[in-house]
Amino acid sequence: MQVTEYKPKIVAFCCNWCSYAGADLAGNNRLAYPAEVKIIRVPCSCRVNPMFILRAFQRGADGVIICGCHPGDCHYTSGNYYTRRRMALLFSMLNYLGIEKERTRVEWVSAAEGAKFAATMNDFVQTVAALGENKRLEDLRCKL
Amino acid sequence: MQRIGVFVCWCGSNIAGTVDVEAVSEALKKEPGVVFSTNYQYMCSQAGQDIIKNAIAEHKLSGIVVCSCSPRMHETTFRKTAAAAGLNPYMVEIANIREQCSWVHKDKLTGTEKAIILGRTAIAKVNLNAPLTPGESPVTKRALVIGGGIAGIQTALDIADAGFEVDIVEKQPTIGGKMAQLDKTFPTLDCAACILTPKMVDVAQHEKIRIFSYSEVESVSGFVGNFTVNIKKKARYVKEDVCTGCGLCTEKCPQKNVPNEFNLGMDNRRAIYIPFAQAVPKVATIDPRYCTMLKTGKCGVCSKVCTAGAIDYKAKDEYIEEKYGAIVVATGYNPISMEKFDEFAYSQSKDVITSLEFERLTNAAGPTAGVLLRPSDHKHPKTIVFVQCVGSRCSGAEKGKEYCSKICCMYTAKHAMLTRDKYPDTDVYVFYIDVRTPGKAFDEFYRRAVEEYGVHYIKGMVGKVSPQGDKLMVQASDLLANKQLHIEADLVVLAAAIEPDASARPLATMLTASMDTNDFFTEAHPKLRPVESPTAGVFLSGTCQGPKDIPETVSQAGAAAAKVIGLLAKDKLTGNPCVAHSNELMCNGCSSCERVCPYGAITYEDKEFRMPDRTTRMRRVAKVNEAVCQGCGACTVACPSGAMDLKGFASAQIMAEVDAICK
Amino acid sequence: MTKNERMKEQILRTSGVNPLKCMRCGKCSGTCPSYDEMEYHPHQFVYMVETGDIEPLLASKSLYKCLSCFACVDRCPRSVEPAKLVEALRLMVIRQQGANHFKADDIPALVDEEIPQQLLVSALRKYSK
Amino acid sequence: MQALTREVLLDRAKALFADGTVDRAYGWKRGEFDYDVTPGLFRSVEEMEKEFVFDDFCGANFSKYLVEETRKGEGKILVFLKPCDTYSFNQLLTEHRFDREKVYAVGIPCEGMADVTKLKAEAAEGIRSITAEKEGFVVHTLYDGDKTVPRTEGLSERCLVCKSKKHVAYDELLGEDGEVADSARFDEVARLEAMNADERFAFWQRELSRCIRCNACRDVCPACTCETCVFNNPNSGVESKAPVTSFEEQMFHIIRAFHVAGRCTDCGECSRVCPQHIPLHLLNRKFIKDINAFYGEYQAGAEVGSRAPLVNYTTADLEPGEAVQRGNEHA
Repeated sequence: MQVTEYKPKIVAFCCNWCSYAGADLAGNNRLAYPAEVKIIRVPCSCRVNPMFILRAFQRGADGVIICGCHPGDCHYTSGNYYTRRRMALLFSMLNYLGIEKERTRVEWVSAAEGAKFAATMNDFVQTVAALGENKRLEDLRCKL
Repeated sequence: MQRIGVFVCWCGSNIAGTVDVEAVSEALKKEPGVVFSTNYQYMCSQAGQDIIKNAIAEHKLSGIVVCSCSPRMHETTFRKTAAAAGLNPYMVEIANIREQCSWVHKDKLTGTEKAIILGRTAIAKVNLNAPLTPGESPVTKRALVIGGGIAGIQTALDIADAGFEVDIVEKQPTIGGKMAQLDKTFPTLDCAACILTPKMVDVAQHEKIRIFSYSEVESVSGFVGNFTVNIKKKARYVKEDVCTGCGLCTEKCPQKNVPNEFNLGMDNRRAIYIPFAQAVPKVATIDPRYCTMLKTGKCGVCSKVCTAGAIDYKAKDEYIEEKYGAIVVATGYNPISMEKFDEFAYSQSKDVITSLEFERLTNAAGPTAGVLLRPSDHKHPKTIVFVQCVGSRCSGAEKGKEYCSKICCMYTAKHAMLTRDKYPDTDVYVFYIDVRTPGKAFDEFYRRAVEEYGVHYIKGMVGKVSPQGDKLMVQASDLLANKQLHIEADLVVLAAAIEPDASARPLATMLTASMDTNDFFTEAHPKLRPVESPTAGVFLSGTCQGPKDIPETVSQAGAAAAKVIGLLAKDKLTGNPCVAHSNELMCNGCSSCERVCPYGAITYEDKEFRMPDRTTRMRRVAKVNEAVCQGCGACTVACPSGAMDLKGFASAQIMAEVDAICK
Repeated sequence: MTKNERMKEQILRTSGVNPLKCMRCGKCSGTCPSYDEMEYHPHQFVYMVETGDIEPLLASKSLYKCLSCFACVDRCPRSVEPAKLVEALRLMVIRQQGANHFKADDIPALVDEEIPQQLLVSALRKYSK
Repeated sequence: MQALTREVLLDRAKALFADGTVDRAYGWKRGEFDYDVTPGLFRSVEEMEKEFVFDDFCGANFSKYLVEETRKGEGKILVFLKPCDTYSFNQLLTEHRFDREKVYAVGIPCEGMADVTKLKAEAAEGIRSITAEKEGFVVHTLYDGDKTVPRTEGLSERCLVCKSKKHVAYDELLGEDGEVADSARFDEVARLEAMNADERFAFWQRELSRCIRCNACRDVCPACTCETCVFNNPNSGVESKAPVTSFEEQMFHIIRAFHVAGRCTDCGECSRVCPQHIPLHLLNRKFIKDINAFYGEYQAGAEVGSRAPLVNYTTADLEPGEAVQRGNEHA
């Protein structure tokens, strides 16, 4: 078997108005972050159903991060407040079930925070890489 | 099964430099549904778009994926391209392989690999796309301008001149804003009042403009074209339509010791007052914090002297609800508090003042009738020290503001020049870090201050001001001479940084408009859409968006007005078709979605369903008002049964993306 | 890496100061009470460290004219903290000499109502490793 | 021993049938064994006289059945509600799941219901019957005679930590109403929280891997009344019917718990009916405990029309990162 450097799979959900724009700004400013991060654009962080997160883990993602506008700045006024509650409860539950809590994260990144986006992703990838592969939620059948 | 075309853009070398575009288009050919895949130097160019159009026709494409720059950049472009070739524009998906791939990764192998995955993800999504048609909503042909300074005035006049109704909400008793407090304007030195007050009169007399002075916005609901705004008209205890503005009450009021905010507290006004002679509307206002009658029920002098009978001590705050198609924010700025800058002795000496206070001291309508006198002893100052960048260009929020306040260099040059002009026996020092004069005739103006008027410009910063007797000892560095200077000054003028008005933050929340870390409103695009907020239907005018001088403010005000006119000229707005949609067969009618909807777009109705056993049954189901729904998707997660889904961002689509990434 | 670059590196590390934050306003020098006593002034300290011109600073008496009053640190609009550079430079001199001229244990003997306590603190900053 | 006897309930039901208030009734129905009570719909007094029971084995909560049953016919349905059942009843009303006008609810006091599994475990085989007596539960066996189990040992876990003996909804009340109790129901959750992640993971693997995916937990759950359950919906992405994989350990119960979070009244029916004895209520209670800790005390179903915590927010809510930390502080 070929030994390759372990590279975590990271799914990042970014809201269209702030965080996706923040990711674009990171690109505009050429602020590097690992290629392991793949972004899914959603209109608002509140579009992220906990099922999507579980789905990602089931399919072999090693970390899932949700980025939205800062509380109070949501393009839709209150979307990220719901996200905050949903994810607080979901993450606490995953932790309760013994899933490493470092694999999930919510970060507020505004359209102006390209640097924060890149820094967040660098940090998150590092954290997840240190944990190694997600074995606890991955469904190996999905690898077939 | 879809017939998908994949178009990989090189973006010159922007993408092709880090991503092997050939390999990407080859690899994506093998993805399910893909029948055509190619790459080209600039997909957004006419030639690139033609490739897409031709491919749509030739290969009978039902969906396309463009691997290019951010969808925030060219999604609209490619949607139009698709539409022009007869394909539903919502059958287009963009894989962002520039901002989120080639620009952030250096290694070509890594970049190519990621670009393929991003392409695959977009293909997975487009496989589940469905053609969408946007709905339409009507436009209320009236605009609201929040703030009645020069920015708001200019925007309102321009919109009204185009024939649309405009309301101005101003929290002060009069419109005019900061410009009304200024003496002269740089670089032409025309008198601020002379150019502003005619505009104020125009506003007052314009048949399309209503002024809600002494009023504030209480709440905002709705969306572009259909805002509903609740405006609070604070009780001014004077009937606006009856008061003639004669001013007799303001002379007779026995409560004389009210700090006059128009003169920044450098003199006093009465409890009933008209802020200044050219106020619009020119009506008196009773300040309830000081009025003896309102506080104790005893006095009533103003009521006795008012021959028009305009005084009404029983007045209450009034609330007005009005509909608007567009909202312009023009909330302006304030100088920052000087409290944190102890070293300049602002709170210790009356003779250390801010530049705005200096404006009032030199203004003919100011507390000294335009004669430059020290606030402490009313003597002519012989030595004046101007300090620039006080609180601007600081690192960290606790020290001041990180940005350059932009206007200080020019107004300080103006103050220095005018002082030397009127009082040639005065020594004037300006301590600067840099003198920033980009603007038409700006540098010439500054040079005149130095060369013709003999203002001493010293490169260096004042370290300390200490009051000694009736003098102010100024200790500063002269960097070019490499000396420390000790100047005995009579007056020190601080060019205080400017910050957005405190009302801006809560207003931004009401409007769901975004702000930067300094509380300046964010523009939809810093270069291409500088007068629009990212929130549709909300526009920005003046210093609420960033520091700017009067000419810039006026041009931005005009630009905002042009955008508003463009919006109000439409009878109908085409909506965003990516809205929520409830599957009635699965809906529980549980109201969870309604509770999280920020727009009140969801209602319920009892609907009859035919059951498999041919009986019918009534059930409560959710209905989405597509014109009101903005497509955030909060309801889709709140819905326990999964009946609620979002068009364009359907759960199945997002899960397909997740799968494609994790594959 | 040249000798100057090495010294600069060390100064930046021990002081925690980033001279690139300086916008050259000169407020540190405008505020300095020992300005006239110094050959090199606070803003020059920052600039010379930035350009790696360290040796003249180490040799200058200016190092010991700084009262460690920290007015420059307090008032710097850019949070550059020039006095911390001065301290780092002094420390470098002492380390090169390899001697500790003043220890905390020496202080109790020196406490005197006439001497401002800040002077002792300042002396400790100047003369101890 | 319950405070009210079968006869009191039956008499009341007879009267309600007789005066035309109701034309059918939900009640507990005799099963194969006397401890094997099932929920039943009675259409006449005669049916009730024959098969209606009320004793210490009547755990079933009828609230959920009202969703379907109220849609049929015009008449009112009589339902007996124990205090904990009334919370589910209210929660369903909050969610507009049935027409209150079609129901006649009779609140009855509850002294706690037996855990049949626990009692059966007391006697290995040959159980003839189990009865509730003054001294406790008596297990009558073929070979070993009678075995008495103290009441506190034979009660269901959910009854031992009963959250409320107060009815929050009824048309009429038989017997005495109780109080909301100061319950120790979160102790077990706290014990799990105190473990490290690996121990917790091992615990849940051990429990959830036993799941045979009979769907009983879902089918009995009064919060699970969706017109189409996501697990049955081929478009939901999580459709699955049979226990084929690790899906049960990994996804099914998490999704289910999240779906009912903020709406679960902690009635404990899921654990009661689980044939594999998985302590499913510990998932739901974790959510309830977190909600109480993060967003203030909230009891689903305590009042009709209350806003569930997941469709609500305050601007000062804690961040998800903090929540994980706080959720671990087993206060």
